Amino acid sequence: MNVKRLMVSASGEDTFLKKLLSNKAAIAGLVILLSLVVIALLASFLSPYAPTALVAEPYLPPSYSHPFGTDGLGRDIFSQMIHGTALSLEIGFVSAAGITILGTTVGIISGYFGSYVDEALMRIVDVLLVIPSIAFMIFVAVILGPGLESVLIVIIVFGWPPMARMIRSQTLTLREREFVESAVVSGAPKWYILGSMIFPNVISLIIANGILAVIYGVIADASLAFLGLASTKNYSWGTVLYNAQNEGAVFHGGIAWILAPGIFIALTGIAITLIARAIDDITDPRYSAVGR
Amino acid sequence: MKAKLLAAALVALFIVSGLTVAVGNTRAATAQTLTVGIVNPGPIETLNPFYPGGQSATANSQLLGVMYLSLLSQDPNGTVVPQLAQSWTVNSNASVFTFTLRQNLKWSDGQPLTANDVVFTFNAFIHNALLDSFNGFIVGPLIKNVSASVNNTEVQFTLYHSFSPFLEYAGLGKVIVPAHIWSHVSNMTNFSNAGNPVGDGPFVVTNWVPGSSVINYKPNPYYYGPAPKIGGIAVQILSSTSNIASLLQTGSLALAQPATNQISALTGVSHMHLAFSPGNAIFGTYFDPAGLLMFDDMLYPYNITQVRQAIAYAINRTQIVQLGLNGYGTPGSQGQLPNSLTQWIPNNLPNYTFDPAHARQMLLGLGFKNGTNGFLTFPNGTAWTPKILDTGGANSNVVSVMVQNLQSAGIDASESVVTIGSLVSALEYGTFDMVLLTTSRPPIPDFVLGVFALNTTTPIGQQELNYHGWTRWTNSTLWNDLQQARQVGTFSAQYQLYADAQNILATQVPLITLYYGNSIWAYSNASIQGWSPATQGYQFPQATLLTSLSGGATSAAPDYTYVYIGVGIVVAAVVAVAAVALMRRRQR
Amino acid sequence: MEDEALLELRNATVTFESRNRRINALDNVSIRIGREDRLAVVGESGAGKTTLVRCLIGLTRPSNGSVIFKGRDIHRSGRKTLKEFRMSVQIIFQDPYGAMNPKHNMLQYITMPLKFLTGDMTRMEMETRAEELLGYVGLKEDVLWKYPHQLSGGQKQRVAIGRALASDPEFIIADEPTSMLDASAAAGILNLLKKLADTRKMGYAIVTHNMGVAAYSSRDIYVMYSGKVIEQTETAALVSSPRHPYSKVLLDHAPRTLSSVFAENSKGVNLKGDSGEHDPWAEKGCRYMQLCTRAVERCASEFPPLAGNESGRYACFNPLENELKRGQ
Amino acid sequence: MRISGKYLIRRSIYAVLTFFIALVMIFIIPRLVAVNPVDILAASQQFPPSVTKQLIIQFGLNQPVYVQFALYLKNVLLTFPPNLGYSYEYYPTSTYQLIATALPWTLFLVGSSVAVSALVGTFVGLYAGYRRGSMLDRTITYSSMTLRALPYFWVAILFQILFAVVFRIFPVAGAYSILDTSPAFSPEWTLDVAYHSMLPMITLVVSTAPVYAIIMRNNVADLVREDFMNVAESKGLKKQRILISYALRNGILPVISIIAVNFGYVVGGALLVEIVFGYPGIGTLLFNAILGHDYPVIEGIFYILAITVILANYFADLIYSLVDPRIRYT
Amino acid sequence: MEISNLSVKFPSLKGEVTAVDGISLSIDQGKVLGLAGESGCGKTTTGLTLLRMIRPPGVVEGDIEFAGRNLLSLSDEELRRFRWKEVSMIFQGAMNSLNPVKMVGSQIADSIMDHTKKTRLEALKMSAELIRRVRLPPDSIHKYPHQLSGGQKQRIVIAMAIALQPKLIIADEPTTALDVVSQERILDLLKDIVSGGSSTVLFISHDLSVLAKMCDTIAIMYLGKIVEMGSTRDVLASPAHPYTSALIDSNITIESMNSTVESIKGYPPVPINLPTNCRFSDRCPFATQECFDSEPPQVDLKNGHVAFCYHPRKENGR
Repeated sequence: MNVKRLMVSASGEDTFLKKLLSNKAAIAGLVILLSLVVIALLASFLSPYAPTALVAEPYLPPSYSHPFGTDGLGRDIFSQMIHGTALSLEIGFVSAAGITILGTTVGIISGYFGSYVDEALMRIVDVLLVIPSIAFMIFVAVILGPGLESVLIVIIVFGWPPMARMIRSQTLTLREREFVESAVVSGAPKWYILGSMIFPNVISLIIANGILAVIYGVIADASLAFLGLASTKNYSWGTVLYNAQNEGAVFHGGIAWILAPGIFIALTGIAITLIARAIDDITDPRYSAVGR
Repeated sequence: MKAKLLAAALVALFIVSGLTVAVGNTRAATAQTLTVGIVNPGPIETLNPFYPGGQSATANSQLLGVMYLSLLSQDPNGTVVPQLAQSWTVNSNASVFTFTLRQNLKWSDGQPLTANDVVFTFNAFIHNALLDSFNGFIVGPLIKNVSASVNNTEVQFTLYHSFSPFLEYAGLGKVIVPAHIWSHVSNMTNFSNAGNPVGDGPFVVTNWVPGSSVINYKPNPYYYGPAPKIGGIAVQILSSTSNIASLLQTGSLALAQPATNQISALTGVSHMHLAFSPGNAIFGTYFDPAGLLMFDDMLYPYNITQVRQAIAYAINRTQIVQLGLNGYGTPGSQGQLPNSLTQWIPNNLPNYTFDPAHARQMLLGLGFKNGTNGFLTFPNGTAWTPKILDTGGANSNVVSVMVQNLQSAGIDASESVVTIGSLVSALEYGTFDMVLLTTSRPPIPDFVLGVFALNTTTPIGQQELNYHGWTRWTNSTLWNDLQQARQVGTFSAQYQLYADAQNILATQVPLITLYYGNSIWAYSNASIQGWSPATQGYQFPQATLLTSLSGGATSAAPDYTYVYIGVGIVVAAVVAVAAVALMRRRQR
Repeated sequence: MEDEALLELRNATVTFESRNRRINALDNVSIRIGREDRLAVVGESGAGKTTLVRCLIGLTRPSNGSVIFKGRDIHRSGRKTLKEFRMSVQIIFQDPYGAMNPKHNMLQYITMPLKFLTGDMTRMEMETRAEELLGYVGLKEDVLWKYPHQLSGGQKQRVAIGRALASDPEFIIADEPTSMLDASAAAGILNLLKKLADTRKMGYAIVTHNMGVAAYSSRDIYVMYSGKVIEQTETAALVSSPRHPYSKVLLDHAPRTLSSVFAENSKGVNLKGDSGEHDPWAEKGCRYMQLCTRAVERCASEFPPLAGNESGRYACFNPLENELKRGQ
Repeated sequence: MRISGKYLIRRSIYAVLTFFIALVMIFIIPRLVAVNPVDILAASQQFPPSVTKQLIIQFGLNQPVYVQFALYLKNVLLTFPPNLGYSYEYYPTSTYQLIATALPWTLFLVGSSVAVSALVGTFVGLYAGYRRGSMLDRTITYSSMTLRALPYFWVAILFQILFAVVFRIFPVAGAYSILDTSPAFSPEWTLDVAYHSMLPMITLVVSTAPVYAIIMRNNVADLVREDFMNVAESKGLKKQRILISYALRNGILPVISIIAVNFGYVVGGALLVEIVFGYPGIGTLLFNAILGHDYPVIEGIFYILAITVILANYFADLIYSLVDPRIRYT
Repeated sequence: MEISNLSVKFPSLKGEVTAVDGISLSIDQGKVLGLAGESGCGKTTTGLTLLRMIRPPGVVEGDIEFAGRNLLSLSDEELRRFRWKEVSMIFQGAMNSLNPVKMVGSQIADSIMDHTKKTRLEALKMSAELIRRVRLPPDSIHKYPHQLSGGQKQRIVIAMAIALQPKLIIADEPTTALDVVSQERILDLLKDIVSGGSSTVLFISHDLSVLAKMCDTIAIMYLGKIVEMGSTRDVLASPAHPYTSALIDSNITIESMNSTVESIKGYPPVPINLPTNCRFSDRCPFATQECFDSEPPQVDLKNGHVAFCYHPRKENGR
């Protein structure tokens, strides 16, 4: 009987991954993202120099040994980009994880339990949504001082509300659906309803939004770095771009220096949007995560 | 019908504005105006010379230096020369200072400039310390009495105590304002000086509105010196240096101070020229920034003089200038005084040339050990990992070089970027290893060395509010030297005392001066001819320079072609939509 | 309807807020359900049928009044009573698709009550029991491994009945069980319910807007209008001689037989006014009055109480007294 | 009037509440760091200790925190113009004065670019959504997605290099150029301001219009599946009527609320763009305040931004409720 | 209107879905034709095809002749002019057929303006007249859809459908979502409008009693095919196809209370890759081998009553 069930489920419902892999856009997105992740994971092997080491003359143009040239102190920009990939993706994924966990928890709890819990949580969400997030992020980062932790904290604190709101509205809809009520009349306890009825039905929304949160984190970090609010010791794409702008890259022919971080960010963004969009297409098109 | 009217109105507006611009362009083209870019982070809110609120000290001195003069000035070599005062005398114990004004001085409104104005200005300082506090030094409390002579050409200052640097502090650092205007100002601290302020410099501001980002100057017909050769100055306030090279390249500006990393872009352009001061600061107009590495001088191991000396050997100040400042600066001297004060610097000061091996040897000699990771450890074997605090930005580059230097000497240093709050707190409570500070220091030995003129100190962990006390390092000999130097009026006596002080500082190394920055002006010789910095001065607002510049040029006339195209497209779209709407309406 | 009722709704009122006014979706409704009753509740949309069902099954707590199960108020007693109540009284929802979690297969769906109500069964036992249940509702066991989208509406509704049967209930409440189904599938579901009631000594209540469905499946009937029960009697009696004018309108508009439709021509509408808006939630008086052809003066000022005898009760000041006889 | 008084009151209460919470955050967050602001002021301005002590008393920093909070509330709420403290760098210029000079520029930039990008985005999205699945739709959708993933400031840098330095079409930086006339609302000056605002505005439009385009496209693509859209088509209505009267009128409603929600985001983006173009708005002020560690200015900026964005959201909600006939708030 | 051999197919992942499978129909001027069948049998698709509202990837094959023109070969602009002017439709969900953000009056006026040369004012006047005709209060013209009840919205939709006096009106389940009473009223209204005899109506419903009331002729569809067609009385009183009689038998009415209603056994298959045989064969109690093997022939009964079956029964009953 278990064999039979496996066969049915293999061909029946659990084809999410299969569907995702049969989607051209999703494949393209996954390939880009995976290559970036591989670069990030192998950063120490791939980068020829330490990102902070003064290895050559300052402001060298791109060459074979320095594909993106060197910066104002003679540090290798290519190595900085490689290490930047690692840090940017780390920030992206960690903040996305934080946003997803916080957003999902608050969203589901708020949507399912309703009444005062909902009211209280949604007021917080409203406040955080209305407050100009980039601006407040800057504010908090200024106060906390530059550093990886403070960057992550501000990104997560200001990033979760839209997610919570979306999950909440989905949960609200689900809560009113008859299948939840049929579980209630079947005597199902709350944990079962939350875990087995609500959660599986918001999971695709969570994934789509969670993956979009990665690019949110990357861009937020880049914005903070661009204002000099990220630690200059650790290179992220934003830091490289900040340096490029600050050290007058354009006046030293450092076009590659300016283009590289932006293109990497854009690639991440495109990859992630493609994946999220594919997930949207595959699952319920009514709750469009991409359109937020 | 409404739509038609609207369309017609838009077309009319378009044509009218086009004509206006055409007229405006011709006007801009005929005016002989020098366009100058001056960097100020915020909008210019006041042109009050005593109260720089609204702009940075730099911008303030540059903007006001054009229109206000002080009693004395400095020539390009830093020698004190006459300005409003044609001569001065100091009594033997440096407590009475007498300035004799030039004849027939006039304010830009034609009113005579007399000793009364000087007395009025300094009395204001005596009564209001805040007016006096700009530039970080205060003369008011020193003055017992200031009075004008009967013929209104001499001013006599009587001080409470002997204080020889008063000549520079009062003569170079404080501008004089017209008493006939300012005596009617109820609150001199909040006076924004808008409109057409009255000044005495070669140029005066016209029709100035607080907050505007363009300030226009016209020649002052009553200026005592030679009449300017250029028709006027238009200053554009730039929020940062980042766009300066582009603005100079595109001809939007004729004169500005680019960031050091932009200079290479300008040197490639044939008509661009550079004028930069070799670490030569001019009092009252501009302060070259200096980079200082400060130790927590009471904390082990930095309380050991040899450790500080070893660190001084381990830092490559030439490289810092090369990489951190793109080569535009001067490596710091261990005697603390900038190169421009050559006359005060003795030639037998100990020098710490970059020698990492020697530094390592010194430390090993002190009992430090070679650690397993190649870095030195404390004699007891624990790791020594000093942190160099800074607040990020351009300072980071300097620290990066330093970290690299120190590591090559076996010191496992690293950078720690903190907020200004944390930095100040670390300094106040003495909880740090090393700190990179940038500071501006007027070129007066008393001011530079005065930082160390303390004879008390606060223990580590207790709050020290006087920022001068942050070094927590004291030396009674040095303190005595400086106190004496303030009482003697002769150069030779002062020289001896200052030389002794510098010797103490160079030997004890309470802090390391890493570099003196240059102030660099880039200009286009399409607009400016005949600037020879060595004789005319290195700085834009210096009166001698302003009056000798010729070929005062025009700003490039703005090209509105694309505005026209944009507005044209919009208008065409509106007209088309309106026409379609009208036609359809008629159809029905 | 005798001594002890299985389930009783006492003076239940449910209030909603909508468009700036408070509406009693259920207004002081009392219903007694006996063990093997076969009830129908008839009314148009907005009559409060679904609210009634939700009250009866304990999903909505009435703002006034109580739900009594075997003498105990289910909202005031403990967990044990609630569990017993859930085991004894089950529901079939209107929309079989909506009632199933799209991520669960039929086995997961049908065994929910076994997991949480009957308790202590191994997976194997549950599967066996699920297959047995499918047998009751006339489905093959391979349905167990299917997901909702792989089944037709009729099949799903049968599985839904299977789930309701899982805890061996004494009574099933069906909320419009046939409205989403084709006539043929609907007939199958109703037949199944009747058969189950016969074989398992079980009662049911069908809530529907379709007079035919009600007549076909019930012995006793409640007619609702605007949140109120306006007539309650035996089904046969209502069909032959409705007392409340609204009951008659409902009956008149339902086809009696298929051939009767084209036999008679358009009957015309026995209602006052045609399309003008009327407010079914009037605060005062009989809510049906605005449409009623038999309204008397009193109707405007007070709502007629539900009165009558054992054989039937109605809420009308000017009832139809055997004026229209439709014998069998 | 479709807005009920009750809704108005409730919405207003929420706005005030939100504002108050923002206020509390602005007060508390800097105080989490144990450094006395006057010390930093003294360090920046190189005041002697006597002046420092005087300032501590003047700023009320020797008072307990709740008194400071009351003082703060009094200063920002009950004083006009609000007393947002003094800039450290430009002491004693008031923060309010600095912001008052900079804010109009930012509002001009953000306002005009939001208007243009909403207009452009809406129409592009409308057309793409209506022709969903077509080559055009895919081109628009994917290019919008790409553009949206680009950081504002990066686009700004590229545009500046390309259009101001290489091709010299637009000015490099600033809000207006050096002219003989002083700033005033002369036609000449106005045109000059428009000229200088174009490149920052185009940057903002390029970065924000895709957001609206994608939302509109998705809305319309969903709408096209709606019955009434099919009905409209089967009614043989003219295409422009279907587009404008049916697709646009329904699809634009969510965009209005998105404009409000995104307003804060665009303001944030505008700050970064301003920095690149040296535009004398809030962003530049903020950037330099950050560089100069000028906390009162930073706090003041967030205070003003919070007010602006909260008000914008408040009015957008009200407008939304007026525009959408279906919504009747209670 | 002549429909011959009309097929509508939709590609899907699992194969081609045949929604309509080679049906031929003719609708006579001034008559009401009913189209009956279970959900998913292709009734609505047939209706939409007549307005050419099948969008790609749906494929329409066959011929639709309307007043001498082939509907399938019209250009875009011709099609636009054709729609509503010639054929209009009353859609299934009146709730969703109206633009929620437009006043209903101007929605009616829209279709008038886009097909005639009338100004907005004239069109609105006409709308008011139409609204009076569907017996709604005159102020309804200024209302938004959400301010109207279901029945009132359905009336607006009807007013819209008759605005241009089209030759053919397709009514697709116009009363399904309504209460019994509103349902009755709408049917009466429709009957009034149709009784003038000027317009032809294709009435689509799964409810036989509604069709019985409205239609002159009835066609029964099963899985994309017409299985029986004839005058309403002939088809309902003496069904020839076993499916028709099963449908009639499973119809629950009040009179059913004393008898047992029989449901059709089994469930209709999904119309993917159907074999060419009698579609009903696997659910038919009378099926023989030939039913499983090949498509049944057309059997002509009296008065144009036709059935497609190997075992047609002339009498109702078993």
